[in-house]
Amino acid sequence: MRNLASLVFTAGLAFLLLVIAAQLGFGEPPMRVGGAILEQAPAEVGAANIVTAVLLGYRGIDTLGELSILFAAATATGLVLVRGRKDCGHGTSDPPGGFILRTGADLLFPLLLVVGFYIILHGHLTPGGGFQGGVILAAAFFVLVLARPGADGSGGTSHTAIAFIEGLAGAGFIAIGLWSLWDGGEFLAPLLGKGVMGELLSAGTLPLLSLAVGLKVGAELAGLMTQLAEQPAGPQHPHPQAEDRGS
Amino acid sequence: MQLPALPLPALPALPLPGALTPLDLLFAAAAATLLLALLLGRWRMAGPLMVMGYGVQFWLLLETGTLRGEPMTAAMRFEILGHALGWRYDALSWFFAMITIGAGFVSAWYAGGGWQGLYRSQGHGPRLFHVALAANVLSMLLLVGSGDFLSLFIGWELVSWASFLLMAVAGGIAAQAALRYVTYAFAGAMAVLGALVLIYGVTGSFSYADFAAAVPTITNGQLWVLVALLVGGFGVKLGLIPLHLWQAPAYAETPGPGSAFLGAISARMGLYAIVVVFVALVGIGRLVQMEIPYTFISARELLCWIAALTIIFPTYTALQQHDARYLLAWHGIGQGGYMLLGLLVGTANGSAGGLLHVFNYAITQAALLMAVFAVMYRTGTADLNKLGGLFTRMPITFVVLLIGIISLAGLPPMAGFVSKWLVYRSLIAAEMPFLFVASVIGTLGTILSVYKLIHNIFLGQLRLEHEQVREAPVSLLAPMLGLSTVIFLAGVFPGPALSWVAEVQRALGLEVISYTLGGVESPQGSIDMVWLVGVLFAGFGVGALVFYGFGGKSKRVHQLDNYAGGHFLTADVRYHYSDNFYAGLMHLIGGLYKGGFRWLEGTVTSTVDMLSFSTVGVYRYVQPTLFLLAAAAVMLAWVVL
Amino acid sequence: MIPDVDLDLQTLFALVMVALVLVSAVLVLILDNMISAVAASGVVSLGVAVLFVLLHAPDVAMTEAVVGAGLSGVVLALGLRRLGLWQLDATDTSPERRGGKPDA
Amino acid sequence: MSAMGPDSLSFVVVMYVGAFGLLVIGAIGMVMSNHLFRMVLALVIAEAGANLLLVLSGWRDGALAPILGTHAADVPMVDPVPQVLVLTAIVIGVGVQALAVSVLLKIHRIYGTLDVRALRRHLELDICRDAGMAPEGSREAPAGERPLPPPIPVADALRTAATDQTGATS
Amino acid sequence: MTGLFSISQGHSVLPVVLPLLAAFLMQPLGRVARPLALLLGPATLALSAYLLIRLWLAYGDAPYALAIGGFAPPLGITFYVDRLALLFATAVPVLTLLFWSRGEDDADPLRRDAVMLLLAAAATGLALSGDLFNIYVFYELVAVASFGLVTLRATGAAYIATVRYLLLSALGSVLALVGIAIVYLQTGTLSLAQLAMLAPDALQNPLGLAPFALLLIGFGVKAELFPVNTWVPEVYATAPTRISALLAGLVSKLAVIVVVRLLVLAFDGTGATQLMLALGALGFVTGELAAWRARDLNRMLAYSSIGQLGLVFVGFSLGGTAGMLAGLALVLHHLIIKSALFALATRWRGALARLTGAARSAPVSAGLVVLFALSLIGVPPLPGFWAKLLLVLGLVELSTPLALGALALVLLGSAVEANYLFRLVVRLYARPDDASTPALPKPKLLDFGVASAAGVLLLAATVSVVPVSGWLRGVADQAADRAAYIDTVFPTTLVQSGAR
Repeated sequence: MRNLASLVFTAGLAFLLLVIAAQLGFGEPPMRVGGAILEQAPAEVGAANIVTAVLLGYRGIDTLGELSILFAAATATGLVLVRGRKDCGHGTSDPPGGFILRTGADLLFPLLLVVGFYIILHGHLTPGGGFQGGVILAAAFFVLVLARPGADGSGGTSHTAIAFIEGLAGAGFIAIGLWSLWDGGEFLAPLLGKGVMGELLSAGTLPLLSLAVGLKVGAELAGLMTQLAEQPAGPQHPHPQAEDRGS
Repeated sequence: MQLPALPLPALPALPLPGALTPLDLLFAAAAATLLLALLLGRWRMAGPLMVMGYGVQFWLLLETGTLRGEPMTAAMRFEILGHALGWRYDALSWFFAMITIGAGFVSAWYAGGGWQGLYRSQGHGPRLFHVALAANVLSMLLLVGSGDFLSLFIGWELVSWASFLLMAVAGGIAAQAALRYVTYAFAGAMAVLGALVLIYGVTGSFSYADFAAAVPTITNGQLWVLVALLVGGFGVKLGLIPLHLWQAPAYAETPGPGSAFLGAISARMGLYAIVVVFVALVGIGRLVQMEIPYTFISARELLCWIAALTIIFPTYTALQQHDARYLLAWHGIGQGGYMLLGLLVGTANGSAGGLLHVFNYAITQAALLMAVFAVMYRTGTADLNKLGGLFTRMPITFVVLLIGIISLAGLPPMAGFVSKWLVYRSLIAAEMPFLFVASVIGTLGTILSVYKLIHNIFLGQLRLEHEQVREAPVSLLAPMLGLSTVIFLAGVFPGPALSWVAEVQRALGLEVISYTLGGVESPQGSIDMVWLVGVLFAGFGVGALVFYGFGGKSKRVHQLDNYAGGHFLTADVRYHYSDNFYAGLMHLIGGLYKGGFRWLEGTVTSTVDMLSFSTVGVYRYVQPTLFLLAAAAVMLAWVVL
Repeated sequence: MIPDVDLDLQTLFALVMVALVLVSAVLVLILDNMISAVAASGVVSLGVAVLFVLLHAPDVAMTEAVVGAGLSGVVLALGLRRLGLWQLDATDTSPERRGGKPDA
Repeated sequence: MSAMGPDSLSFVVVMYVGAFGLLVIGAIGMVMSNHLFRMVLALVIAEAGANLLLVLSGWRDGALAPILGTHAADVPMVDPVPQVLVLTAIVIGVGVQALAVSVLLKIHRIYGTLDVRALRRHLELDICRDAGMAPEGSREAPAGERPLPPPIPVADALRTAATDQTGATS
Repeated sequence: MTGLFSISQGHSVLPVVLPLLAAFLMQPLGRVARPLALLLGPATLALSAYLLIRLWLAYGDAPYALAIGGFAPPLGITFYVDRLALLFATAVPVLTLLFWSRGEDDADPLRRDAVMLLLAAAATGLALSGDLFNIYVFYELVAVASFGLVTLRATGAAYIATVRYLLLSALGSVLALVGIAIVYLQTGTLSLAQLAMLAPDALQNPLGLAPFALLLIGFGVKAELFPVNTWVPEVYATAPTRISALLAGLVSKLAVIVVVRLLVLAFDGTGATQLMLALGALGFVTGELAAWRARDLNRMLAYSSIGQLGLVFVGFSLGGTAGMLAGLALVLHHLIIKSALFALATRWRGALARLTGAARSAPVSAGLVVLFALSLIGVPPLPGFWAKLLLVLGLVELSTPLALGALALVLLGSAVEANYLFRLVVRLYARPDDASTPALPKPKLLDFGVASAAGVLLLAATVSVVPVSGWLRGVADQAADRAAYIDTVFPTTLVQSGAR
């Protein structure tokens, strides 16, 4: 009965959404705010990539909110996972990766770091920015953990380092915002001039902000994935399937 | 009936102390008594102090002089959220306030005396009792003085919660009965709130005058809704027939003088509210015009028949009770029917009978309950099957109970007779024979049950364990005897009581009864109690003369110095049957008692139980996201289509 | 940056991608084996990333690709590993293993 | 419909169908599946659908990406604001999924199952035990508060049965 | 920081930003100087409370708009600060401080304090923000933070309740996102002020009401709206009682205030109010009926809070200043009482059967329960009555068949509410029959303090009902005034350019 009811309701919802979609304007949205931003962004913020201009300039507090959402999720995961780990310590974590994975990880790590930082620093020029670069950095560190899980499955990543980077990067972001507030302007107002459009050192504080975002996201997600990796495999009561060797 | 509009000068919220009218002083005195009870309740001398408090209130009430003078508006007036809130006293309020304070005075006097020791030994502190009593009196004074619908509702809520406090003071069974009462009372209060708000919707304000002016324009349909809601809401307190199940256990289980106070006046607050709304504002005439289609019954007849049923059913339930307190509590419901019936007849005699019965029955119920509690004080139980023959040990309590049951049954020398006679007379004069027959059946039931009451307690064989029982202490006897003399005097000289009732009728705009010191002088029927009682006592006098003068040969012997059927009496054999007193009658009419109303209450409770079971099912559903999806689909459908 | 060679080619390409995405979305719900379901959700993310490119939103496309296929793929796979559902062949048909396929 | 001719209309229609399709499939998956992990996957799909719709709301026919320098300055550009919103929405989605997976892990460790129906019963039993009362409908707390007859322990029943014979025979 | 002393309007961003800063610094500081880190949380909240009170004193009367980042209103994000926003923004740090968990569960204190700070920051943001997507982000932050906090007791039941709540809230957020997409498609803007200007023509048609329905469901999850509040009893029964107090008392109110701002600014006049009226009345009745069967205190309070919030929705759906006043009165009244009741529940958690005769060992707490029960059901002198009177009068003035039906449901629901509340009161004062009922845990001083402070506040409001209602009317008039909102955000000089 439950499935029938859910099918009926979902079909109804789909039909209604399509009815609404039919009445919506196709392909020519009323570019009120969007149009104004497209015109004023190069002048006011001076970033080539207008999306980053909006992301870190016009809607800066949204990004701060989103940053803190990711931080909240990581901390909540820490709250949930870290607690129980101490008591059942038998960390039958995965076996160390095969030869190919280990050499591949060693080769990939530096490359990933370069690509990550490139994307972060050029956030205001080319597509990309703090979040994408941060995830790539996290992937870089996690590849090492996958290659050599080590005894407790954390592959030697020190959580204190992660905590420090995460905390200071977040604080950096807010410090830049407060600095502009203290400087008489508004919170998160762009500072340090516009620079030359298209140059690396253009668009004032935007690169600094995206660097802070990148570092914070990178550290957070690396910590998150490592915490997940450190969990003992399988449910408490032994499961026939737990011992077989995954690839 | 035109209660003049409240003169509402733009007074600041709290008036200056200088402009305090005696009415404000009355409220202040009532609040002071409450405070006194709160602070000094545990002190041994708290009882007399409280009595003094009620005395001061009584004196201040007389000071307001609103019985005969023009109505007085309290300086205490509020303007909250745009609604005016004021209090005023007229003759009607004076009458009910007088009875309230009188009942409070007598109860406090009774509680202050010997009864306090017994109550303390049962592990309860008297402080909470005195606080509850004082809170009840204060809230009732506020209710009867309400100047507009908002203060009426506020007073109504305060009264129902204060009586909950008084009922729940003893805890245990009383608390359960009080909880049942609160459910009834609050459902009733919500009905009243619904009605008041509908009135606000129609007239745009809470004042009586606007409603009185708008009554002719209100359609019958709307008025029927108001009647249903308001009579239902106020009827809960009065104990009208379908809503009466809570009253007997709640009033009976309340400790001692509290039960006397509740029995005397608390239920009559429902009557006051019905009088204010239907007799004063809507008017009996308008009720007569509200015909139920396809039947000849009008709203008034319907209410009269509800009142008649309220007289019959509880009285015959009282027959079956084996606990004296429950018997009297069930009678409380029955007598309420008389008062409503009298007022609904609307003629001079009828409404006078109804209003007088409020006073008469208040003093009768208080005296009877105090007598029963005196018996409980001495013997520890009020169970009719465990008592008997206390006439020899507690003669004064016997006399008080005797006077009380005579008045309750409505027999001549006592006060109850006058008001019941007026109600009967008005029923006959208003051509309502079937209602007259119903009320006479009610009186028959009353007579039977009161006889059971006095027989099982005082007459018959004295039990072994009650040999050493002594008369109740003087501190209990004094208020009982005081009340008995009032009952007797109100019976012999109904003039003063009738004068109050006449003033109330004038305030309500009804036809005023023409009264004399001895009774009533009117074309529909006249009676002169002084002459009647004189003849009665002349008869007694002749009988006593003959008995003592010529006879007087009786010799007092011990109850067991006797023989029956050739056998000598022994102490362990019961010759005095008190269990299942009216077996024959019950066999005859037992079929009517299937507990119809209990079944009605059961259905309501089980529907609520079933509904809540299904709603909890909703909240424990396996897949909560289904509801979210369903809500989205339904809301979009409602919006788009 | 795909040159605007021909509008209907773009529409055709969009049609193919949307079809791919919808099919893999349905597969996520139907497949017994949890690993393939996670893989299917990866495909959905990548498909949507391509759609974003078609809609001229490169930033969003990169984020969706990196975060959708990369991060959520890794997190879900790790979750499977730790839940003991990492089970390649679907021989064992106990409901626990089949991941409670919707019995519509 | 813009002056771009009929085919651009079909592009947008395809996109809308894709967006709403994903949303509906995600919704169906979440509601109908009995396994918590599959519900999380369905959530991923629903969020992808919503993001697609959000980007679509900023799409303009014939407009290019809002990155200056890659094309002439005066070419009409797509509305950048929805893209920022989607960036935030994607990251929020990941955060919520990571938290969901970690909580699923703990549930699996404690109860060993992820079936919604079984977990629903476990939840009710645990709440009642945590509150220190018998779960509803059990012997100690019958659903309708109607007291059940006391249980006849098997041993006594046998013994009474035995005594009945002896009683009957003697 | 010279700005600390001479408060300026720009500082009204600080109550949102400072707790975030403290949350980020919590982990690094924890590793450097642990005791200092444990004090960081309460200190930041006290500072933001101080700032808000200074703001209230300095700029309390006239509302003002604050453009974040210095960008002009329609483009950038604006914070709109009027008395309603200040009232709730100040309530957030104060209540979070009062319900600051003092380590009774063994969770990692640093992480728990960080998540509490995030919750406080996001809640303040919700109250102040004036941009639709910004509200969505803060709402999501509140949601994720509450997921984290609800699992603090680390029992199996807590995890199940959290995951069910998480999935429900996430699906709700997806629908809200779809709603925002449709709004953006139609009006092209996200700033509430510009939405208010465009609403008469763009959002009045049924197509305008669809996004409101979706947003109502999205935000309704947290605001305990009828069909989507199935998570409430499970979560409040398994979460730590102080967290439940914070969630029930404060956070659900903020979600309601957000929905009301949307209703007043962008979607009034449409059929939206009937939608809310119906759902609110249904929520009230189901809440009270379910509470009638609850057998443990936390779930009873949870169902009662569902009921009361249903009443709040009915209040706000009356529309105009009357509706706003009724809704506000109900919201504030419920905020005080529910927080206090949950504060008492920290001691009386668990089955109601265990509370028999609890009044003997805790007379003041039992007295407070009686006071709160009386005010909840609306017994006259107490403020609960005036709030309910405003609601009922509003319903009668609306006098559509739906409104009269809702009136009947509200009155019947109150009768059921009186029954189960006073069943608890009678149980508290009953004489414990068997001495075996376990002794109740010793009360925590601060929780007892919170409850008695709420009791004193209630009595003070009873005595001074006239001035309090006058002040509340002022807040309601200001909040319900659309034109004032538009003028403050777009000072007349900019109107032409803004509404191009």
